[in-house]
Amino acid sequence: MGTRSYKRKTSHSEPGPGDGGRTGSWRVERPVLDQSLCIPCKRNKEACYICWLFCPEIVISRTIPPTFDLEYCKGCGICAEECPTKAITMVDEAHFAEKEKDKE
Amino acid sequence: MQAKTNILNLPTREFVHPGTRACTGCGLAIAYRIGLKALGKDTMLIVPPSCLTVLQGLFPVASTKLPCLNVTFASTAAAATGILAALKTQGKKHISVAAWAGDGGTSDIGLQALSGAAERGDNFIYFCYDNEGYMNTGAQRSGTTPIGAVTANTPFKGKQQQKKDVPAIMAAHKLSYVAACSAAYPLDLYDKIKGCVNLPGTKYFHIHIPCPPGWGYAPRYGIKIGRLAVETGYYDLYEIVHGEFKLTAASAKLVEKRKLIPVREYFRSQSRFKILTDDQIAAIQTEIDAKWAGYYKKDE
Amino acid sequence: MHMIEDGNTAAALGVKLCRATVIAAYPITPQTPLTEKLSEYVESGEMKAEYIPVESEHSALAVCIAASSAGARVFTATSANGLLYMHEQVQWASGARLPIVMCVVNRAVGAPWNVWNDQQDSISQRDTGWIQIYCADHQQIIDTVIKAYWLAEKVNIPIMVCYDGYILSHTTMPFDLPDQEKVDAFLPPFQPEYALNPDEPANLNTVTLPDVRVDVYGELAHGYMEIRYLLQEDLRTTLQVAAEAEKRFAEIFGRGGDPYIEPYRCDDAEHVAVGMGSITYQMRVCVDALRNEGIKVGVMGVRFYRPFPDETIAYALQGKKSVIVFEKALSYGYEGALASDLKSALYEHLAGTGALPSVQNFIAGIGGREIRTEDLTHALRAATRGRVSKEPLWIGIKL
Amino acid sequence: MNKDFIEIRWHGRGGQGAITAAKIVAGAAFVSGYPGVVMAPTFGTERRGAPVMTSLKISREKIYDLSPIETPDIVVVLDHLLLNEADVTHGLKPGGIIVLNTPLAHDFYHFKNYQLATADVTAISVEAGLPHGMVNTGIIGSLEKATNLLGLDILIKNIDEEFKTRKPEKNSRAAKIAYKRTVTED
Repeated sequence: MGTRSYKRKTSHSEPGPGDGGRTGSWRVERPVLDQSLCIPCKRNKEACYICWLFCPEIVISRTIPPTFDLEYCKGCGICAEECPTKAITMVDEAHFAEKEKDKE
Repeated sequence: MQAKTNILNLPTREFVHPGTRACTGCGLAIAYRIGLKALGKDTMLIVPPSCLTVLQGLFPVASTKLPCLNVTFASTAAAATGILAALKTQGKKHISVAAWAGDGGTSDIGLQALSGAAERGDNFIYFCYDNEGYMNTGAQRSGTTPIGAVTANTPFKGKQQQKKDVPAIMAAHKLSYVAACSAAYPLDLYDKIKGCVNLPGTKYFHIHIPCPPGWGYAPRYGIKIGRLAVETGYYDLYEIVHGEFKLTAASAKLVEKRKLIPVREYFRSQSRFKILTDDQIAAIQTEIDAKWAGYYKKDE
Repeated sequence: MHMIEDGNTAAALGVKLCRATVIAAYPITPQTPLTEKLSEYVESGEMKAEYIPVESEHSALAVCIAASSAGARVFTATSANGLLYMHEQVQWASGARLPIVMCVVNRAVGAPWNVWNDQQDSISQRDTGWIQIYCADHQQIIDTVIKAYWLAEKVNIPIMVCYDGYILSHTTMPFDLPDQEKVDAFLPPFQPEYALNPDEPANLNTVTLPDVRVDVYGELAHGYMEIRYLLQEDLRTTLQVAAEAEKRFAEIFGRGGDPYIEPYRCDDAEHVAVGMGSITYQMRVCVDALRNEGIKVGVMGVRFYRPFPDETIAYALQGKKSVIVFEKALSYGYEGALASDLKSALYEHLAGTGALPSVQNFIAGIGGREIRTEDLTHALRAATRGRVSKEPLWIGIKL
Repeated sequence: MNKDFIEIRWHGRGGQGAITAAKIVAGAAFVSGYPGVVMAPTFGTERRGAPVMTSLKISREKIYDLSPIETPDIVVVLDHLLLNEADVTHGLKPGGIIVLNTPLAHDFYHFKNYQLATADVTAISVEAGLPHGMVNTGIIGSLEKATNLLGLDILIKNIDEEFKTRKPEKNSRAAKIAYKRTVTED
């Protein structure tokens, strides 16, 4: 069922997140940060941020420590591949599924 | 020459929302994100059907935070002309116009309109994001698919013809600015956009875009592969300012180093080149070496 | 002010009076003098507008679509293969609900090449969601351009103002040039509901799904099918809006009439000839001649072709013995498109009433074949004596 | 000649300005009280030098029939060599008028049932200061002399108007001289 009070008569899209849905569900592997290797964490100042620069999905924060928005992160692994200190590892999502199950 | 942008002074404002429909590890998503940072808020975009149409979102949700007009496949540059004309009559001089089209939308069906707008000297930036095929429709060959690449419609023998050199075609229009960039070098892209905005007429950007499903590689290697294309001397980063050709960024450094990675490494990193024989790769290597010999000579 | 100029000049003057701000055009005979005139007005400064010499008709309409989306009042014009080359953009413009006004200077389409008049070009664009209005003389051309902007911007649907190539476009005739002040009073500046704007970003004409979907505010937005339904619905209500346009125009300019049809000696007629464009005026001469012979005939020009004023037409023809449709185009494989549309309207409104006229279809002037008034009279006379043929008959064909 | 409805056919060559001449006469007719004026050139691909035709209908009422003239009252021939290339008298009404630009004398020609008017408009136009071959304004003077249709003054006024940015005085001088020198039937 629709509604006749559609705001417009054209295809007029307005900006908002998650057009593709919660794309975090696309993920097979999850990025996990080892703060002891991460440059901004180690120096405790803004530095490096190569992960932030190359993230196609804009889900890595430019903060100390950098964080991942897992709601939308598709798990491409570019951050892990590009991290100069190998501070990010891609971990099988199945691993977290088990953990979350344990919590319940 | 302005100061080079680095990661730390790159603006943090984003013009794309997360959660797009783009493929995991999409190279376009990186180039688009950085490109919009350079273009800034007061920009109107034009997009023909392409991967970007999908990335941009389906009605009624848009992932881009800038106004954007979706247009027919062959009309991208003409639409830029139309928006510019409207802005001119409205006296809105502070708004710039940028078109983002794929390689098929540029080198094949969009070339006539692009040539027309370039010849008229309409003042906008045209971005051709080149993932070397009609990736949105399932990876068919385009004018810029390289020789030897297997695509959905060159399934066994691979493409038999050379890649069309669109930047050279655009340079022949005597544009004020032509640039070749890569998603693997986002800061080079950013600096080039920033550097050309005040140049007159049409500015043309060609951006090499690694594509995991179309090229056949695991998403995490996208930047590595984009970088390999440059470091093997296969795809060059350059700019042509008022007719003056200059290698930039990593390509410029390669001239200093006088050392290229064998192109074989690039080809072997993607399944689309699986049918290239060692002899064919050797032949391409010879071409690359000859091209670089020319660069070295110019440098001496 | 009266002036004597050709039809293309009448159209150009209309566009100038409407203060279109972006004009894009690609030359094609017989449209060319119209856009040349506009380039003159713009270059001389008489008209404050951007004139874009595009590299194709496809781009001409692309420029108009984009400029209109950014809030400009736009104009383009074309003919024949130029219109066919635009076809994709034609559909796009109506789907995007842009109030573009385009003159179609009617010309035969290839192959083979032919630069002369018929109406196959615009008739072939019948189903594109545009409003189509046909003109019979220069006064109608200039007045229709002015009314078209008002109407298009009211209903957000693009309009083709169609007039016969050469016969009207290149023929010099007198017409009244409306005063600029009156046109300004009739036609307010273009204020679209939305124009592209960085302060209020929107992404227009994105991929739209088969079904409805929730927007960023959590409200339900339409799907592709609703967008298309609303276009159809608005096209049907355009008929009423057109009547309003006609009334307003008559109040300000002191001329006008029925917005949809133009009947001549139809009231007591037993037989009515129907057509579109200049041929309907030529047929007035035939009607007068046949009336002198005692045959009760009239002629009705169809001005609005899309949306089709089916009800008006059907009731205007109610109780007539026959309707004789003269067309300069054909739905190849069947008959003239107007004849088919007329039959459909007559059946819809008059079936079972006993007032259903028979319909005879004539095809004339294809590819500029001279339409001799004597031949038209002869055909009309023959058709009043009973239906001549089930198949459309080609006047003046030399087989 | 029935002066309520007049049909004039013009024969010239592409580039000679027959259309402009017909348009000047059309404008003059309109201001002289003919609300129905239709000037239609031959439609198609006009090329410089090739024979062209233009038809002009003048009526006391609005003209609805825009079809080409079949039975002209007057034919105007801008180049005597066209007599060899085109059937200029085709459909001309009996007693109709032929206005001919020719260097030859009037009695050189013999048109049965028609009234001929001649002038060497080519020479006259050069004499008036126009470039060689510009005969379209001069021929208007000859047309008026032959037909007494609208009066020379209104035609001269419209010539001045049409050529206001392009040597109007030379053009109107050509029309005036041609008017004086045109030889008609006795």
